[in-house]
Amino acid sequence: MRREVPLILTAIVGITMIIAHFIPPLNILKNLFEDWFFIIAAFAIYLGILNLILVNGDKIYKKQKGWLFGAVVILGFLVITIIGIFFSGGKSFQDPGTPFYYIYMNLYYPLSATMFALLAFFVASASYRAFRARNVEATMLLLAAFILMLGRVPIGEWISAWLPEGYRLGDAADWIMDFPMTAGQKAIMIGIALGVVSSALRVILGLERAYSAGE
Amino acid sequence: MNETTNQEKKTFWEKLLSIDRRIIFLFIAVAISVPLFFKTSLDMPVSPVVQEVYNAIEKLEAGSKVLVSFDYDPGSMPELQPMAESFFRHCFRNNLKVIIMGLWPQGPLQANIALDQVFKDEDIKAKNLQYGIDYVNLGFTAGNEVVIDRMGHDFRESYPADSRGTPLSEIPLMRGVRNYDNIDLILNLSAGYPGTMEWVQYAVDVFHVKLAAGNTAVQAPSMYPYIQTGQLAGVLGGMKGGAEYEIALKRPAKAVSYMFSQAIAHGVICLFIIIGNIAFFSLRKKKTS
Amino acid sequence: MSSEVIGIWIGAILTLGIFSFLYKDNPFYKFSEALFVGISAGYWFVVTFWQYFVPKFWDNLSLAYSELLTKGRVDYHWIYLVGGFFGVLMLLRLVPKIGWLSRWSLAFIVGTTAGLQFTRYLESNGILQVKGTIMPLDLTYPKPFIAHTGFIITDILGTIWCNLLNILYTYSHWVLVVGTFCGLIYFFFSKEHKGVFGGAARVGVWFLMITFGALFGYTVMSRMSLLIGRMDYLFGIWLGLY
Amino acid sequence: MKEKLVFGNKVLLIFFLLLLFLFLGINITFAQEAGEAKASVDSLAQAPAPPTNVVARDAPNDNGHALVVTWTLSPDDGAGKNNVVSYEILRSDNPDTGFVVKGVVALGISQYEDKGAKEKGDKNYLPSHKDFYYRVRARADGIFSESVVSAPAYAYGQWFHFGKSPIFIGSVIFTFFVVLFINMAKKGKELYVRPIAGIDAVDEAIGRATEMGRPILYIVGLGSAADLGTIASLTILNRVAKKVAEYQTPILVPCADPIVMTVAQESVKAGYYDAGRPDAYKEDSVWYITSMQFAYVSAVNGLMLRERTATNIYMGVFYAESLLLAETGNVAGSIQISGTDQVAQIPFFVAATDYTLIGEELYAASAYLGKEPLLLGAIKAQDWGKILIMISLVLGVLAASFHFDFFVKLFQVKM
Repeated sequence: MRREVPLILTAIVGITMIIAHFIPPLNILKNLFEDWFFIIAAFAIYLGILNLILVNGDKIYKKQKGWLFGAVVILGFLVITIIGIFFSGGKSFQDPGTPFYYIYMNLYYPLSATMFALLAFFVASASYRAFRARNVEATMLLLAAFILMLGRVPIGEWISAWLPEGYRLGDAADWIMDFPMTAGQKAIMIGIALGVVSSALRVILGLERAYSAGE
Repeated sequence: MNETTNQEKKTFWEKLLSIDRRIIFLFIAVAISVPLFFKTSLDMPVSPVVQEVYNAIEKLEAGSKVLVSFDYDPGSMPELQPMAESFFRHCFRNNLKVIIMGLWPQGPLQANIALDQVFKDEDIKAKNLQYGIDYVNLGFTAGNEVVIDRMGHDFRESYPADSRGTPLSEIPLMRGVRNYDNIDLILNLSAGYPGTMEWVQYAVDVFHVKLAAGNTAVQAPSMYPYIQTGQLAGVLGGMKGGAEYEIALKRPAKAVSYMFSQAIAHGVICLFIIIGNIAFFSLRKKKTS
Repeated sequence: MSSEVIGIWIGAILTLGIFSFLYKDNPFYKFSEALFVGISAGYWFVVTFWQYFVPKFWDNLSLAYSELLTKGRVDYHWIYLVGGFFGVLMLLRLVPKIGWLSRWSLAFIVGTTAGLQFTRYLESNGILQVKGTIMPLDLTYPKPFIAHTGFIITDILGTIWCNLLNILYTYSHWVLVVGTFCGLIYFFFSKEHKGVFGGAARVGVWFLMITFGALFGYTVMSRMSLLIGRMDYLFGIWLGLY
Repeated sequence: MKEKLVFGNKVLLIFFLLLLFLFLGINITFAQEAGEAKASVDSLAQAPAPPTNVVARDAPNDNGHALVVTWTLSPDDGAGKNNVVSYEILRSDNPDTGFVVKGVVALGISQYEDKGAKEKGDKNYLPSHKDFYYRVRARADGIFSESVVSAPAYAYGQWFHFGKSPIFIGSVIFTFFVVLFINMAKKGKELYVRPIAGIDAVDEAIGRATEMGRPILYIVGLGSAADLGTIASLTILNRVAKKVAEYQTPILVPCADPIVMTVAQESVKAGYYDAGRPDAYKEDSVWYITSMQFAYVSAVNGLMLRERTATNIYMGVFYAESLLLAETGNVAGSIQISGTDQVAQIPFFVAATDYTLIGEELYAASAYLGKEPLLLGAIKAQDWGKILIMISLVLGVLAASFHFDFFVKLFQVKM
């Protein structure tokens, strides 16, 4: 029961999904399974939350280094959850004017957008370190990035204005995107397709079972 | 990186190669922020699709009614907010009447933020615009394209009252407005669904009203077919489209200075890459000799 | 102070908290991080509750239940109980003795994933990509304004650049096909990269490198506009400096 | 580990072959190639003649929620007044009123598939077995004319989607390869797989962490259990956990999805079990942070600097956070190995980490790290798939260059 049921279940569900792709009336199963997946995920989130509270609660209880920050985590979680579930108008909890929306706009959104914006700095430091013409490969990387970066802002227009139309930096950038970039991307995508398909078959055949090994 | 064993004897080039990343960060922060303070006018050619949007508004006579639909949320603010401000500036400058609405819940709030900005302009302040007479904010109504469809019969089916709760019949600006027949132009700012595509299909195709739009850079290219068929007057695509519009309007504002930040930042990164390579090669030359 | 102004101040302070990480890890960042983690976990919990649990599970079952009560018939919506059953099995992990039952749910999820992605990837990443590459080799670059066919002369650097581009424009589709082919050879695992085969793989690596460089450069613009948005928030909306 | 297939290979093969025969017995119809679009030279402010002969019928190969509309082109399309720019397709359930535009096609095209949704609440719901009427508009610049209303038609479902036959054939061939090579491996045939730099580096990096006495950080990525990239990553985690258990180095696995966390716990536990040290497994080495992208990153970034991890391994599905993680790891001076199937993120990993598994290499790694013959068989199958694709690529390009269009049509997939 412990080993066999999961393997058989995986195989049956997997094969059904493949067949459903070719047999239109079975499409309804696909949607149903997806809905079930969401339901499972909605239950599973309790596992995550419990884990979060245990890890941070442990910190506070043992007065570990940084336990105060653990308290902030739990407090932040509780406040927004209680507000979101009970005091923000049910399903329309995300509407403007609800307390949930206020927290979203003035706490969550600035934090998230700023974290995202850090990328602008990291893009700069990473390109300074990585884009050096060490060998042919690195030079190709460098040149492509350089042309694309300049070709998409007015600077590219200025410094290549002396060239005839159709041969400026912006045009070279367009050509790189349309041909060599597309070629490389296609090779990667086809490779990924084969990798995914073979992994999927390994899962269905019960060869890949990190999720149910042990004991 | 640890090619030099002796820390003190680092040459200039070696120091440059292992430069503290915080110095790069500082350069980027400066490159992005400083241009924001200078309302620099950066000259860019205005592309035809942008010029068409400008012409659509410019052609309207004073007193014409323009419906502006705000279909985005704060996530697209850097791209669409400058366009919203330019639209308002253009309309108010030409003495057009503006009706604001939103198919996205946060949209009408974005409109208020834009209005606050625009009212700081001296020439617009001087006009002493009145809520309810020169502009009105209808707010958000749920229902996506169904809202567009119903408004084709009567605005009141979707909006019995404005965002402040005043019935439309009591608002002077709305007295002469029944449906799209009384609207001279629709402007749409969109970051996805529902957005420009729905306005084309449910308002333009069915009720034959004129439409122009501002879109995120990702979305704009998919609007080009509609421009070709004339269902859409024109489209502003992303920060660059917004900047070009400001130039067409001869009122360079946020998008142009944003574009300036953008260009300077790209330049700084490229400069760093060049410096890094010079350092790398001079060091290698020294090693081989 | 209105709640709006307070909100802007909170947002600005938290923004600075995250930015302070660029200098180094510090208590201000740690606080922002902890708050962020707590709020986001709660945010996700609330969203999951109202957008998945309630509409997909609760609403469907209450519909089935009311059908049963009012009309006395067994509605197909009861089928959502199966999803709930798997969900409950998942939670059984917390009970050590029967925790292994949660593997049934995992097996269901993994099986669905494998089956769905098998055909999806074969279609969109495999067959359709091959189809898109099959084109006559003599097609030239479709941009209408590339009218020059002969040798273009501007100055030394310009002449080299323009004529190099001209050659590339002419052989655009060769580039596409050769690039895809050599790229695939790079991913070939059964043979060591030596000789002619190794040479082709090397060309494949060049194409991959151009791809990575181009994608990197292409994304820089949108990353910068994010930072512009934040800086504008700090200087324009919060401090009102311009 | 004892390898036993749940379904005998043969059963699976026979099953697919049966389906193939079933399908080959019926003629294949290919989608009509869309006519070449021509730009209108001059548009006059005169309405074009309307399209005629509008016919609606059920769309083949679907679940019964789509109709196909065909018409005869307007005489002014490419000829006559030559001012048609597009056609608009309007639908109603009433022949007299309520026509709404459902789609637009370019000039020269005389067919449109009106794909509806099958869920009742959907804005685009198109019920089966219900009559619909169509009109087609020829649109010129700012002016149009409409056809007469079509006869009613209704949509219904079919049993096999013939438009997807190329994918079906592909599935059968590939399944055959996998089963074949796994069987060969089972019989003990040596299969060669070339060394892959990033994979070999994993061992080294674990060794380094052990020497330095600092922990290893393993990031499964932001994907959910519904991504195969995540599942591949969890398999790699299993192998890494086994080595880590042997070296007795601590491992940290912060997760962004509760289900993935559950599987990761199983995977790490199984690794320790395989290494023969189940008691060394610590429950708190795999934990949940949050599911929201940037909050997760902020926490992991802090973790890297505070725990001073010697080695960071990023495998799985990554989005914009890739560079945020990799650059911070760089500040901390960790050795970094990455692998993802998200094409847009590979460049950032290439730029900021020491080794990167590119796309397919991630999937190969999950088989390669274990060095189990059965899994190596799957890699062989991937290579044979590649050979087939390369052959059809070359043949296809040659055929297209000499204008044998039939070859391109072999890959025609109709949704």
